[in-house]
Amino acid sequence: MNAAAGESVIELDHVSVRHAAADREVVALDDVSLVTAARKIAVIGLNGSGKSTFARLLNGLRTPTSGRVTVGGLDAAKDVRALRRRVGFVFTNPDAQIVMPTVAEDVAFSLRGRGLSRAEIAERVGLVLAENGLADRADVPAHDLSGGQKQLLAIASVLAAGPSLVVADEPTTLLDARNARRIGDLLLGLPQQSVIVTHDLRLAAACDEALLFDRGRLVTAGEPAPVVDRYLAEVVAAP
Amino acid sequence: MNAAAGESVIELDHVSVRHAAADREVVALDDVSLVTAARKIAVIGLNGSGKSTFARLLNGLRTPTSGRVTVGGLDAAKDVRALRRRVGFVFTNPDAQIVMPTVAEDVAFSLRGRGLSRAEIAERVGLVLAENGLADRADVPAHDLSGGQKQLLAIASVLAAGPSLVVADEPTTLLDARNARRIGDLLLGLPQQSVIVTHDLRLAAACDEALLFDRGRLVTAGEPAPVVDRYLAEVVAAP
Amino acid sequence: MKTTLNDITRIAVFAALIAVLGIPGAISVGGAVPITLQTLGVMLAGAILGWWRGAASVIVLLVLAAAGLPLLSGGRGGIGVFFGPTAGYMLGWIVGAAVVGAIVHAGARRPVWWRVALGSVVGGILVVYAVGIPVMAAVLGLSIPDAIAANYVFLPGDAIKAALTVALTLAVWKAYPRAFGFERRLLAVKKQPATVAP
Amino acid sequence: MTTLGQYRAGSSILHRLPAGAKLLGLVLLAVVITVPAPAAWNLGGAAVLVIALYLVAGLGLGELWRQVLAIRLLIVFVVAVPLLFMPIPTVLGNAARMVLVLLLAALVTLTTRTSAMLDTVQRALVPFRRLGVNPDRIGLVLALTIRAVPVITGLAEQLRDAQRARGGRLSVRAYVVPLLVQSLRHADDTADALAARGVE
Ligand SMILES: Nc1ncnc2c1ncn2[C@@H]1O[C@H](COP(=O)(O)OP(=O)(O)OP(=O)(O)O)[C@@H](O)[C@H]1O
Ligand SMILES: Nc1ncnc2c1ncn2[C@@H]1O[C@H](COP(=O)(O)OP(=O)(O)OP(=O)(O)O)[C@@H](O)[C@H]1O
Ligand SMILES: O=C(O)CCCC[C@@H]1SC[C@@H]2NC(=O)N[C@@H]21
Ligand SMILES: [Mg+2]
Ligand SMILES: [Mg+2]
Repeated sequence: MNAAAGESVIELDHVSVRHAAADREVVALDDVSLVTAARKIAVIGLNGSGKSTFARLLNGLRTPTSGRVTVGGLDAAKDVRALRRRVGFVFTNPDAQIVMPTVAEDVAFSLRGRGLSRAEIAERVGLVLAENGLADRADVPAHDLSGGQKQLLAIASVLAAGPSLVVADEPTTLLDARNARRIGDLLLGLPQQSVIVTHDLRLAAACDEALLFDRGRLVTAGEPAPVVDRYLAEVVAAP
Repeated sequence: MNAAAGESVIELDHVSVRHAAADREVVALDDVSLVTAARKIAVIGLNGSGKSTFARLLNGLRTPTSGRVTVGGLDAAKDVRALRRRVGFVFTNPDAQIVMPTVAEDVAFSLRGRGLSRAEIAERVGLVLAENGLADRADVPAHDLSGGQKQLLAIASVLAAGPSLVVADEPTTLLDARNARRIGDLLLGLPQQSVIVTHDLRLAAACDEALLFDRGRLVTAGEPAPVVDRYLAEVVAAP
Repeated sequence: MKTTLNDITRIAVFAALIAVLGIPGAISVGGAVPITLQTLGVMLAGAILGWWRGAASVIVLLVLAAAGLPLLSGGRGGIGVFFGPTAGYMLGWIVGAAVVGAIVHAGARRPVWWRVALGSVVGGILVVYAVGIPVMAAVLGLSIPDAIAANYVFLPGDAIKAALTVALTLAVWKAYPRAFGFERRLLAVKKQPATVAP
Repeated sequence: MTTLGQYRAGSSILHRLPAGAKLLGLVLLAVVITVPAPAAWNLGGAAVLVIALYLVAGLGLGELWRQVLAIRLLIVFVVAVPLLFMPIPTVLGNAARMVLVLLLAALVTLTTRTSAMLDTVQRALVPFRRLGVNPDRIGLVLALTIRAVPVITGLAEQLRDAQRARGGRLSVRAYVVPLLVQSLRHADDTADALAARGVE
């Protein structure tokens, strides 16, 4: 839980997120407080426990109903634009994340509006694609990629923007065993600080810290092994 | 692998499926031969190995480029209409499968064109919904269901048509852990013979037989445990 | 012209898409006829789906709106809309989508930018105005010249939408060429004995 | 059929009248109101009729007022703009005709379920069977569209989030292109699902 050099401090101060549903109010997060600067942070919990809501707070995709979220000193409510430049977000479904028709164009989309010349953009795109094993697919329609390749592209496009924190919300759920392992390893191996929401407990165990959510509350945070054990014992086994 | 009473024999005789892609030919299935009448058949393999192509053959959604497919004696190329009455298909994404605006209407859609009266249809729909725990949701718009409930509805609509074989192509992939387990158990518990394409190896292990595909070829078929082991050892671990 | 299941679902999905393009709302300039992104959807329907599927998707949208579903921009719907000043524009959408599709698809093997541009301007703008302006004039009791003058506010927006249609259509061709149904024609051509080299 | 419509439940004679009859009545009344020159007798008569019908339908004057408010911008427009070129009585006459027709049309929508309206469409098409029109197919397209609206809306919301997450600035191309591609794929998936469910 100590801030290593380069890691941003993620801080939630009495954060609640409530949604007005048709007939009643849904509490997605319930008075969550947390300070962490671990390098690889796993987020686990049952369906509907608030994991995605937590992840989305970090990128300003959700705003707290009450409380305050800061990442590396940036207030998520006030500095959304700066926050989004710093925090990359990988969604579960790469189809929803790939916004341009071809592989290279999608990576280039992350680089627009930075005053780079065409040549500079092309160079950076080439580099990013090469690093992610997509060099020979540059001009392929993104939607023709296989499931694993699509998720690779989604991550490549996020990395192209140069984030210092990568938040991934169940990035391996749609993949086969080999691709899931590959993407999991890729995320664990990234130099960037990462928050990984996952149902894959092997992946969670390989992180530096794990957060366990249950019905909107942060139940525990710390060394992954005991957190995973507690999840299995208390949450999954519960009726 | 013996035909139990009521199970149809699924037979593939030197079946190949090729797609003409932009620049080259993709071989989705490569000379697959198989005879089985197991009750619960799991299909496993990497992304792109040909699992969905295999599943779709059984319902006539794909036709072989060469070779012959029969299900319970029905030739998939000639008797498509009869085949589709006998074989129900559950897709990965229930949103694509639910075609009517409300829950009851979608189930009723499966019963059209059988000369049933309105009252008979309403009665059967009520029965099917009750059996699948959707009784109180009859008039709810489909989009108000949760992901797990949507897949329940998709399955209920398939069952309403009274198929003797249910083919499901990754029916749990889009669901969270708890719903995935619920849907997996539901399929395993169905009285109907079922073919279940899945990345969930626990689910595969609970079937009576498993088929392993790799790059379009049927690598092995038989008792699930050794097939799953071989998948992990030879395919997933391969570079 | 036999409708396949793909035709049917594309018509339905495009009708839904035009409805969704209305969700951002309508800019009401002066009040009688709104500026709406739905006209972009109409142009795209023709350009991507071709003349008859494009027109059909607009008809489906309008039938559902008439039946009371709030599918028009700003969440409007109901039979009343078809007795209001925008009724003609909406009828124009049907013909317009068909004209866009005819110009983009006729004899072509792929969408070409100038055909999409021409189609959007002729079908998506001129045809829509040609039907829309007289009806608006009749309903509001305006003279035709006054109605034409009132219609000028739409020109800049509609020109932008036509330009967007070109960019979007070509991008969709790159990303998902199947949607255009051109390959069906190519296959049909292939079946005939080849007489001319391409 | 769905919760989307503007139908107000009720059991008045207007609610029970077949949708086709109401539509026919609406068209006839619209002609009677708009074809003759505006005059006190026809506009006044029509106004009395509109009020009476709203009361008969059990909707009350409150609903009538709500419907007037719904078209208030339009009313302002049809009164304000033509005033620049036309005499006041003509302008008011024109505006009154339009408002009355719109209120009658709204009454049809308020007292008719969307599903009843769609059934009417389907039935009206039966005579065209000989011309190759298949009413069942058309009914299917209409239902598929109603089902597709929330699905496409969901896709649009996901894309908006994805685009935001990738850095604030919104681009129409980066929004509409994937929306189109995903919608069209959804269409093709749905076609497969229909085939699998035995539709031909
Ligand atoms: N926009 C919304 N409107 C209403 N309720 C919502 C909304 N978003 C989330 N919720 C509710 O908030 C709760 C927490 O949702 P969240 O998506 O954070 O869960 P999760 O842990 O990510 O679950 P999963 O494993 O299914 O992804 C759930 O009960 C969910 O239904
Ligand atoms: N319509 C098509 N056109 C071209 N290629 C296709 C088509 N359908 C499938 N393929 C190709 O055939 C191969 C097998 O595809 P299939 O969908 O059967 O794999 P899968 O095992 O189901 O994979 P996944 O786990 O990703 O669902 C893949 O290489 C795929 O790209
Ligand atoms: O929603 C309606 O009632 C129909 C609106 C018609 C708007 C017309 S179409 C041509 C022109 N361009 C616009 O953006 N708006 C008008
Ligand atoms: Mg989640
Ligand atoms: Mg598959």
